[in-house]
Amino acid sequence: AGEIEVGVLFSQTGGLSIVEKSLADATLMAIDEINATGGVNGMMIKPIVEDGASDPKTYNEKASKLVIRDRVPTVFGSYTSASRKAVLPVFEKRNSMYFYPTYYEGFECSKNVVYTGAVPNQQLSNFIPWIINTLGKKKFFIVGSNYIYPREMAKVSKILIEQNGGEYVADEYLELGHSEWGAMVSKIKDSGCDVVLSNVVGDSVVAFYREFKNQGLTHDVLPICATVTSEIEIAAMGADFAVGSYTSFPYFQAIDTPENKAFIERYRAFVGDPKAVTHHALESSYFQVFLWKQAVEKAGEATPDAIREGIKGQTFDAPNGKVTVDPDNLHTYLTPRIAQWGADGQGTIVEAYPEPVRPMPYVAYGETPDNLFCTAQGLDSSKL
Amino acid sequence: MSEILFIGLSLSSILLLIALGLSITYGAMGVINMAHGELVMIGAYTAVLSGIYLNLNLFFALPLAFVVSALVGLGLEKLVIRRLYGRIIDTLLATWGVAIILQQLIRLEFGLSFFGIHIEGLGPGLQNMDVPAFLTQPFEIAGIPIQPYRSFIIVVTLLLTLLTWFLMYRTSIGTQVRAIMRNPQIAAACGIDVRRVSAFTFAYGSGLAGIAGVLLAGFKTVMPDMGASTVVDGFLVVVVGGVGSLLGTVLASALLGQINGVFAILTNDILARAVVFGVVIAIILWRPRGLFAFKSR
Amino acid sequence: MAAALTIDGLEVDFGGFKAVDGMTTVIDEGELRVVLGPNGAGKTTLMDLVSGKTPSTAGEVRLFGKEITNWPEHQIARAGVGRKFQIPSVFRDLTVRDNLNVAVSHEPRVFRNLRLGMAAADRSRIDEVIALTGLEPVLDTIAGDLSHGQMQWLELGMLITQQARVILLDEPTAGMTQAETAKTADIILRLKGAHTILVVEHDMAFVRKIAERVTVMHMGKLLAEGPMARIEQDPAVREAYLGSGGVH
Amino acid sequence: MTRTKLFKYGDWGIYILFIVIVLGLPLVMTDVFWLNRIAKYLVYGMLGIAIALSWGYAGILNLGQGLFFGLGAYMVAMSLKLQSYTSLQQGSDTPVPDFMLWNAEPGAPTELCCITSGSWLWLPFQAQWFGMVMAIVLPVILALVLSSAIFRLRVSGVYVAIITLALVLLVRLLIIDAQPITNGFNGLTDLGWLTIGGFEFDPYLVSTYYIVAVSICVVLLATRWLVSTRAGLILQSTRDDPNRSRYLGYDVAAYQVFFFTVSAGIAGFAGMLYVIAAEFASPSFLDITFSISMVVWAAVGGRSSLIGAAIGAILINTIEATASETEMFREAWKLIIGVIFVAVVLYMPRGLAGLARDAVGLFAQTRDSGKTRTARSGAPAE
Amino acid sequence: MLSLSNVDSFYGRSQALHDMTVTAPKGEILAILGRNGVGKTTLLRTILGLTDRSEGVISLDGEEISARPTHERARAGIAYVPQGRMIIPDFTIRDNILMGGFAAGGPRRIPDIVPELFPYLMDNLDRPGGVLSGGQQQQLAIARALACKPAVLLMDEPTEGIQPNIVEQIEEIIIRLNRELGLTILLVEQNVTFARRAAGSFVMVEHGTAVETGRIDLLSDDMVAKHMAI
Ligand SMILES: Nc1ncnc2c1ncn2[C@@H]1O[C@H](COP(=O)(O)OP(=O)(O)OP(=O)(O)O)[C@@H](O)[C@H]1O
Ligand SMILES: Nc1ncnc2c1ncn2[C@@H]1O[C@H](COP(=O)(O)OP(=O)(O)OP(=O)(O)O)[C@@H](O)[C@H]1O
Ligand SMILES: [Mg+2]
Ligand SMILES: [Mg+2]
Repeated sequence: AGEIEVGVLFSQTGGLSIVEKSLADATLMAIDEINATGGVNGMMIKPIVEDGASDPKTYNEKASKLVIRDRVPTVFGSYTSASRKAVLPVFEKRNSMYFYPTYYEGFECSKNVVYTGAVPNQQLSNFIPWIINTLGKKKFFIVGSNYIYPREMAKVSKILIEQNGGEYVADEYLELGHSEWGAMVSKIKDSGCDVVLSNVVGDSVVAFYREFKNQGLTHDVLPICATVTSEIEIAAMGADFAVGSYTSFPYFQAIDTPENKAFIERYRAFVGDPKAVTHHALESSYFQVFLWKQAVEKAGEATPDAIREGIKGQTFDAPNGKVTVDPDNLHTYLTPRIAQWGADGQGTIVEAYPEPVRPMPYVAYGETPDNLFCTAQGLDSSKL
Repeated sequence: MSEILFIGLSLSSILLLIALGLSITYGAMGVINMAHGELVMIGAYTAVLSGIYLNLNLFFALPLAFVVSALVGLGLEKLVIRRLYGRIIDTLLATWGVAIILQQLIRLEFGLSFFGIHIEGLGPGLQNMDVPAFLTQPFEIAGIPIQPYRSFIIVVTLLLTLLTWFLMYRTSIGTQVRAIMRNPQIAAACGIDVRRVSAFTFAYGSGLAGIAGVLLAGFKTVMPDMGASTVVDGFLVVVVGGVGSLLGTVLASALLGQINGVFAILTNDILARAVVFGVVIAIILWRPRGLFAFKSR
Repeated sequence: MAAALTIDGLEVDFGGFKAVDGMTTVIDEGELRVVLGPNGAGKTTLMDLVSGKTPSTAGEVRLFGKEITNWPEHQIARAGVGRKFQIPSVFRDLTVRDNLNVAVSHEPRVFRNLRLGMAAADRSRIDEVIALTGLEPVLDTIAGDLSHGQMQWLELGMLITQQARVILLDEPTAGMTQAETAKTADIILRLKGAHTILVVEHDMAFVRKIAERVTVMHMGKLLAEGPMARIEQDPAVREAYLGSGGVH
Repeated sequence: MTRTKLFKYGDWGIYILFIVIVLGLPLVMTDVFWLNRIAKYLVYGMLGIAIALSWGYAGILNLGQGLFFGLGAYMVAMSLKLQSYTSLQQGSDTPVPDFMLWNAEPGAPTELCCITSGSWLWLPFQAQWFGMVMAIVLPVILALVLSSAIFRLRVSGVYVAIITLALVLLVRLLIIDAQPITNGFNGLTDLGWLTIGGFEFDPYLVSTYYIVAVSICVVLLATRWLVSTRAGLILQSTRDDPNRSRYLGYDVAAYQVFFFTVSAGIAGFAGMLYVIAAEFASPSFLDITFSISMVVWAAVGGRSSLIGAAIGAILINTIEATASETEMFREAWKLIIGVIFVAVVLYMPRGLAGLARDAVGLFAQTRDSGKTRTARSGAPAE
Repeated sequence: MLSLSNVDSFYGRSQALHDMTVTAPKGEILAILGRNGVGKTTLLRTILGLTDRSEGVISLDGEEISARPTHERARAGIAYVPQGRMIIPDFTIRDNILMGGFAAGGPRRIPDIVPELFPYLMDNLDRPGGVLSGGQQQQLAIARALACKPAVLLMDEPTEGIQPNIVEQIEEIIIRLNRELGLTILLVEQNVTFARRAAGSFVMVEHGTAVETGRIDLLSDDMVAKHMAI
């Protein structure tokens, strides 16, 4: 018997708590479920929950508390890249494992982080060809919040657009968290594009879609195809404003499997909100705990090094389907899907990959499945 | 061209909407109310909740939000601000604390979430307000496309500005407010009920924030910290215009809004923001008391 | 005797209104000059112009032959002009002693002042001033807690500490009892000779006590100048200022 | 003993006590995590000192102190980034920060000089000392230019606060936008450790703690000396009545510029130490909330007391940390902090330092009440 | 009749009035005398409730007003001409005068007596108060107080900083206000000669307390020497 302590580090306060609280809840729910079925190797998981307070400084401090003082072998946590970057030195230099559930821009290869969210190739490699070939839209206006993820997504998109015979009209950025879209939407209107690729994040998304409609643009003529707009933002903006637009993610609440339905039920019961929505990062927050459990069980002990070895190649039947941790780069195989949003605030899956896609965090730098930059020994810089 | 002007105008109107209340509470009362953004937020939540529970639309939410924010402002004045008149920096610090408290109260659903009670429409998540369909459908007049929601904001802002101007410069209560703003002791010695008038003024300024909240809720997410980012812009406008000058506030928001709009169209939004900050700094250096400041000997 | 302060055709225009309008007068070194004039005649404004608070629009100010027109305030002060305001102006959050310490100002630059303590000579000068003004009992009081009258004394004391060669005093006895006024007159008389002093006052009893030459201003202009006795008899002055005549 | 003397000795007593505790802490605290955490809070304490210096003594409220802190942090972080293992791993002779690669145009040369436009700005930072020197020099130069403009043009009071506020927003925007050379929103992470004479200052070593601890003690004593000098006294006079100071012959702007700049230099220094202790620099250092928080810390400790402001900063952060790590307060801790801020402003306007002074004053009053009474209401005696 | 009995008054923690007892008879001028800093201004401010805190009983025509807020005392008929005048700089002369009307109640207007007393003000009604000279501001402050339609007028050194011929006028005005309009006036004054001429009674203040009071003819030169000399 006994206990294994793990860290759960999300923002409980501040602006990011909007999303991060749900990630924390999903993590805690997974822990509850594991404990209810006998724990890990007969040991109960004891979560130590800390508040990142939506501030990288706090994130850094709490991470070092968890790793150095509480000596947890693993921390599940964080949503933004900025907070992940702030905690990274702690995990790398103090050798502990970090499980990161969010889709992100790639370009990371750390032996101390397990990434269970999508990387650009898992969101874009089917999306762009589908837009061009199936939707028949060719002229892209790429818009995003001004930080790394949207800029990297734009970079990958441009390559894919070119490869598939489309053209891109412009890429423009708005300050993160800003919600004045008047000028931008007017530019989109005048640009002559026929599709908008949106990498806008956070609450700016809502203002964007609303302004889009207010200026008389409609998704049947000029659809927004998004990489970040999830069930949360759709619910927040009012589904009307998004009807007909598209998003690419490996997970949607609308995935029509008994496993997912049950998952949603359990989650709603867990947070006590019958209307609670689930989304990609939330689902990853959930299943990554199970991957971790399997890794500990395989390794037989819960030290960081054992977990790192144990996690390689782990597979789990997640609500979105089969997920597997790539033994080479500790990122996760996920199944890209595209959904079109309906008036009920749910997506209809209009396209899905037949099987999970290999994660390639360096795809924008020319990484291909045959030529992986990230290896089990870390980044192979000679390939850059 | 007219489109650029319209974008600038709508940016200006939103700046003015937020700055109007501040221009009263700061300009007339010397209170730097960092919780002004939270009063905006409360106005927005009023719209959300009145939509959910009372089925009221935007138009009814406006007066309701005015009343709710004004009442919260009144409470704030009685509990905190009242003890801080004349200590301008202290008002900034104390209301900073108040802002944190108000945000957190909404997030924790007034603390009920500790007991597992959930109020729909509150909490840390994102909320929204429904906008009547005719306000989101653009139409054309004489070939010029009109965006009804933006136009609606511009009109409401204009009306509020006129109302405020009338109250401040054409009524006895306005004279009393301005007298208190210069010298509360002598105002009292002249028979003005300083406490009541101050409380009224603060409540009025807060009420304006509430209205701003409803209008913002029409195109922004409603969430606990939605107001925090607006308040700084509001202060920049009030200060650039000249503290205590309603006209200055109006012109400063017009100027900054247009600059923002023009640069956003010609270059990009980021640069436009940077230019606005640069202009603010330059104006204060050029006119250390703002564009329209009263000069004493 | 050399001219300490020469005011030559000085003028200031406040948007069409000339508060000082072609004012000319010469004050000799060591002289004690009283400036009289109705309320609003421009006396305070004249001091503002001399001390650099308000930039003039025409004319010249010379201090010991050197032109100082429209210099920055601190440089004029450095050149030797000290000033007392109509509304007492002292450092309200500092103690009386620290007010005087600040006033010892022979070294204006920041870096030269990065040192603790002060020279013995300065300390003894401060002690003299304390004795002269009778501020001894309130030395450790915060200046803002002083009464109106006490502040006037302190401000006067600061000017002496400052060692200004030309001292401008704007209504130094305002709000004092007759006895206190008398003592202030004594202080001023004792400063005469060592300092050149320009006093604005309405209290005629006080003026009679200290005045030699008197300048009368009216509507920004020089109305009359001369020895006290003659000025008092001047019909124009009686009309504008002294007598029982109209307001303006 | 008179009141003044009592204050003076009490004051020095607190300084000595503070220094002894700060320097002696590692003897009793063996938890490296807490030691590192306290080191960070001592850095915040330095920010408190910087605020008290400009706000309390000069009456200049700087709502953009985070600008100088942030610049200091970025300067040293640039040097440490180039020392990072990964920077040497990018397949070039000179170290190149990893993020520059994915921000570069494909095919750009992987050399620091020219990988992205502006990356050459990083070249001198290959020397660690350069980053460390610049961490102080850059804030100082910027503060010098900025404050010269502000104070020569006689901007004062709240207007200074607004200018600094707008400037910190502006610079933050630019840093985020200049992603190819700053890594934008994510900031500079994955840094090497400060290395002096071959010794690596792991942030969790006692020696690293001592770098910070000694620094704050030196800063505290130096600023204390500064405000006790004649220049410090003159500065306080300019706060009370700048015109009076001018007519005494002081160039008020020069004093304001000097102390504003010193305060900025301290903030830059603090930024540098923070990076050494926390191993990252982020544009969030330039968030308005952070800059305002610093002012609140100083207010809690006592805005016109250097040591008070330092203690305020340390105390508030310790309370925040402990409250947020207590199960019961995990979600409510911010509420508590908010209430503390409001309560302090309302009921302790002069902060902890004011409280301490009142206590000492009360003690002195009971000892010689007669004396103080006459000093207050006394007219010149006959 | 305005009377104070055993009044203590405080600025923050420092006490400025100690056990002050004094009565201003109705329709008379009470001269308040004393050296600098003894608490004369504080006495007037305490009557209006403008110090931080005060204890003891203040009553106006037998009615206790000590617990009332300042504006109610003003509305009860006490008007104030403060030391330093306290003109609102960006209000016009007209608005400055009309401010007094808030205490008078009813429509606010410039009292009839003002044009007669202060022609300069009437000629410049639209200039901002802030640019006036000291003497002009003093006139304005009196006009404002008159607009309160007061029964009791508190005047704090009204002739301080005023040119001699206007001093004469103000002195005449004070006497007229008292004799013709029947105003009770509490007059802080340094000019003993004028005090003797105008006042009916006096109070000598020292260390925040009344050390001598009585009819004005009891004010001896000895007393003046004792309490007002340096
Ligand atoms: N900044 C200004 N703008 C406009 N008018 C001004 C300004 N400063 C002064 N004045 C006007 O200039 C005139 C002279 O004022 P000043 O204060 O110099 O008079 P004074 O002689 O000192 O009077 P007093 O004896 O009452 O102090 C007044 O009528 C005043 O209104
Ligand atoms: N705002 C204040 N705060 C603290 N103490 C004050 C304040 N105003 C006055 N005092 C103190 O109260 C005492 C009485 O001051 P007051 O102004 O009433 O004197 P005064 O008799 O009117 O003098 P003057 O003739 O100089 O006007 C003084 O010792 C002064 O230090
Ligand atoms: Mg004058
Ligand atoms: Mg007085």
